[in-house]
Amino acid sequence: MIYMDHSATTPVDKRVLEFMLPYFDKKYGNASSLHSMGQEAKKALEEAREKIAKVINADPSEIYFTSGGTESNNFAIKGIAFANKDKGKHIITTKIEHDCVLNTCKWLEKIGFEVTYLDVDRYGLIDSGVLEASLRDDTILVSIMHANNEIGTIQDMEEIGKIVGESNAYLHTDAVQSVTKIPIDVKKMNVDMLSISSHKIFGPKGVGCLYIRKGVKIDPLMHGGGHEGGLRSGTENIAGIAGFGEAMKIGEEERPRTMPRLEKLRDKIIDNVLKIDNTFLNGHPKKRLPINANFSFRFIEGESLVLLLDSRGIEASTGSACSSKSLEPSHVLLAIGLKPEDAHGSLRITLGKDNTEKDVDYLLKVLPEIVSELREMSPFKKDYGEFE
Amino acid sequence: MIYMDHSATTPVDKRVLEFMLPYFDKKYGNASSLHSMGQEAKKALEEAREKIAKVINADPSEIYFTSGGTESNNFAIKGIAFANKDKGKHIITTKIEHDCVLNTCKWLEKIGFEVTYLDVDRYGLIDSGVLEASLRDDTILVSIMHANNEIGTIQDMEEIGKIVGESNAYLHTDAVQSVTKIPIDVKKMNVDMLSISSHKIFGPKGVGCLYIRKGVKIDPLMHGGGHEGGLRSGTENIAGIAGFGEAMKIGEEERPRTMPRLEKLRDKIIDNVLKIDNTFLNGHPKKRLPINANFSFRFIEGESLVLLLDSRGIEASTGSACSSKSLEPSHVLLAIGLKPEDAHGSLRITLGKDNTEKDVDYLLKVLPEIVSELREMSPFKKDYGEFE
Amino acid sequence: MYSQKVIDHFMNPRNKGKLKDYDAVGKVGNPVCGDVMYIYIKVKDNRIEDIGWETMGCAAAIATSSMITELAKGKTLEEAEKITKKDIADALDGLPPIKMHCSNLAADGLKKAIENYKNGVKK
Amino acid sequence: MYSQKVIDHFMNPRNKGKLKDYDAVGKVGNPVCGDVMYIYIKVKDNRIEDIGWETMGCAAAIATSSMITELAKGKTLEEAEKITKKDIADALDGLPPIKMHCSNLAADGLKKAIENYKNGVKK
Ligand SMILES: Cc1ncc(COP(=O)(O)O)c(C=O)c1O
Ligand SMILES: Cc1ncc(COP(=O)(O)O)c(C=O)c1O
Repeated sequence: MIYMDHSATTPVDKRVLEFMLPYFDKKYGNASSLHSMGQEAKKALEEAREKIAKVINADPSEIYFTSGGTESNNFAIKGIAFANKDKGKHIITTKIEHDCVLNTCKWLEKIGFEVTYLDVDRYGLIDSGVLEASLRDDTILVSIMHANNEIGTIQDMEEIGKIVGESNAYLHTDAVQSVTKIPIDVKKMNVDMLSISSHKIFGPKGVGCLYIRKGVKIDPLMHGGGHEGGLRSGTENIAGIAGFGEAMKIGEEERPRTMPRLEKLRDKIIDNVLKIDNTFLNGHPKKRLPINANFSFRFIEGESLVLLLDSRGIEASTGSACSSKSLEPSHVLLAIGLKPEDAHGSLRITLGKDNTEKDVDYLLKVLPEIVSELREMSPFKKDYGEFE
Repeated sequence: MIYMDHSATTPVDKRVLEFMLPYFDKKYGNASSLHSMGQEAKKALEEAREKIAKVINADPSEIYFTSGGTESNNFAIKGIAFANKDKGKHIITTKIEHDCVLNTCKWLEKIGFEVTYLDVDRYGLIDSGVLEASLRDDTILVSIMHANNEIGTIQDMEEIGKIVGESNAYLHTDAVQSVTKIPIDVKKMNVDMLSISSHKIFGPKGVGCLYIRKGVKIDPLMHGGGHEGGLRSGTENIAGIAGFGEAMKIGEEERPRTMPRLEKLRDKIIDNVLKIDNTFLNGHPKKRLPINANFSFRFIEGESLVLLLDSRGIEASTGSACSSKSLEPSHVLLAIGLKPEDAHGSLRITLGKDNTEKDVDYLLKVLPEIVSELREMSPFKKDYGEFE
Repeated sequence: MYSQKVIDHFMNPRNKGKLKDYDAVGKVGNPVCGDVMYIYIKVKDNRIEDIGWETMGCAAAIATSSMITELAKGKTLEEAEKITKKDIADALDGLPPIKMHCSNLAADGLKKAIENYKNGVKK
Repeated sequence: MYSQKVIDHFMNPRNKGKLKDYDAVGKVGNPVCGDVMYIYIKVKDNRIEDIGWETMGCAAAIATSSMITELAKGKTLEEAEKITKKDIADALDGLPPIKMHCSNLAADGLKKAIENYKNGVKK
């Protein structure tokens, strides 16, 4: 199988797995325990913290381990909301955030907070003027994702950091998709919080972290035994955290070699796929993750496309309603102005370090065939006729 | 090293690790993905759910995977609180719950809920009459742990289930310490929610689950992509969950052989340790986990005791302030009426399936020596003199 | 997620394509929802002599399009009209519940085609 | 958590035990907090000729008890009085911050012993 769905998840890198293994059944201590086994676990924990802090230019004490990107985002947003509700109840985010940000915000609205969802342009970029105008005295939090998981669009976080920096609000960014793909520097970005997930960067599933700048006023999401400086309780997943740290280290070290190579492959995909008629690229032509290509093929539906690709040995994903638990097509594709029918016909290809030119060539052979097979079956050939 | 701290955490069983391995780098799909890799992950997920449901006599659809016991308890308590706040704001729990229950309750008090903390007797048992009297029309939740992590005391959950069943409140129990040690049946116990953690039962760290009886009105703790029936979002930790399922299966299958053996070893420990003067057992003499022994040695301090045991090759734990992040001695030992000085001098031994009679004999040789070494250094020999 | 039969009909759809010479067509669904199905029928002696389809949709939509042709071919119009969503799903060894609602349009499409036929509407 | 030196002094404490023949004792701490330290001194020519201790407490408490005996032995009372918590912690290559507050009682114990000595109090 040729796996081209790296924004969904990644395999664990062999070296990472190797690094994790002793922590399952040999160095299995609880990091809170006084005895040697416990102290060894604690050491692994602190080493991982250092590796991760280094990648994003933070202090190790500012890294709080979580169970993944979803928890990090829930923690950041609810944590700020509850801890600062006396200061204000207004939150700003965008219409293209991951569901874990959007649904957290919707829940907060239900219990009395007020949320502004910023529009994006046809490429998925927010308007910094509108952001500035949306900031109010009672705005406690701005949460804007660094790079989008579906269309790969990268926001200008430094500019956003400047604007929010002049307000009273904290700034959070979801960097789940961008870390180890493009450089991250929490100081340059001027962010107060930043979310990372291990399984998107060749680390294990079920681990992630939230960077929290020193001094930020935030409530825990997980109350308990006082782990992670009292901000995130729960026995630490040492094997997972060790693997996460190692994956961050390797990913960042290899970024300068891996990403230009993948970007070239990605560009080859884009150039060739766009030769298929009634096909267009979603997302920004330049400000996009080097691993991401997202297309809409008119007159066909994405689930079918993904399943036929799978049957020919290629794994990818779609923003079609059929692939979502909500039965709605991708909110991101709708937010950049796609008609629902074009959102249904979308395909996301996300490359990873194991993908080769041969993989890409195979994709470029198979994909046009499948698209035309499906179009042959489709009632629509040139337009949606009476439906348009 | 002889590890006797199994209530803190356990190694991953070799068979469990074997079972997990393919899910790191071979079957690494995202269970939400349409393609083969994703569907394979989904299959592993559902198999684990079935294994776990079987152990506690639940339906697989009632098992919600989490990142561990802490999350399960936060989820249960906050989830019920937020979803039912219009029905009432009163919660009942006990003074001997794990910190993740107590601190969740304290946080809820801060944001407007009202919590009753039930006393326990000198053995750690609640009084069912007092529980009954504490139930009010606006009580939305009762959370009482099945077996205590420090002193091993087991509550009569069937009786508690009957009492709470006649009220409007939901009943949650923290079974993190009891599952695979004693039989669990959510129907007999009449509980609405039950928390389990994988790393206490020879499964990996960073995984757990909450059983939620069908029909319970609960808010998610993790909002997001709609995983786990919308109640717990976040990309599923397939390797961890697969391991957790397998650990539950093995643990329950071996329970009838393992637990009587460990109980006998544990009784040998108790019988012999109590021969040391100025030493007493904490917890109930009979209604206690088969793996748990908890002692107080007067005139010495637990951290020193644990570190000296460690230096002789035995890993155990203590309820001394020095071992806690709060600088207070164990709230459980105080709740059963210990004086702080006796709580400081406590030692918890928790056995696991790899412990042998030889291990126990070695402990019984070394422990009295260490206690007397420390007492020799102590200013107190027979009583606390002027301090009493 | 899908039964083997669904996968089979999705991967090897039967009777696909517009009939060259059809008597009526039933058009159901909407591109906005991601599923559109055109069912073409050729009728002779009150029987469905031939049937074809064009479908834009997910695997379930394609498989149900394919399956209805096997169920309907050779049946009288009255028999064919009685084919239900459940009949199609059963013949496919079941469909995921969600797909029962949103992609199982074939029975409706066939009914519409028969109705159009009876009303003498070709397009 | 602890430095090698702390571990060494905890595992092999120096000058432990009550002095058989002491001139004064300083008692600090409280069992309720888990740490109690008795520092015994024998004084000759205004110098600490011998020093011993009895301690109930954590590893840090025991190691600091041990360390102060090395720092104080042979010093004049005036010199010995000046030994601070920080001196002891430094001599042990540092202590965890939390232990600086709660278990580093030895300097206080010694001061109290010297004070008692000067006031002619033995017990
Ligand atoms: C942008 C973004 N944020 C958050 C998440 C959630 O992360 P996790 O899967 O680790 O919960 C994902 C991936 O699903 C993502 O792509
Ligand atoms: C009784 C009890 N509840 C909850 C927990 C928390 O579980 P976890 O360590 O998986 O977060 C523990 C263990 O720490 C426990 O012993």
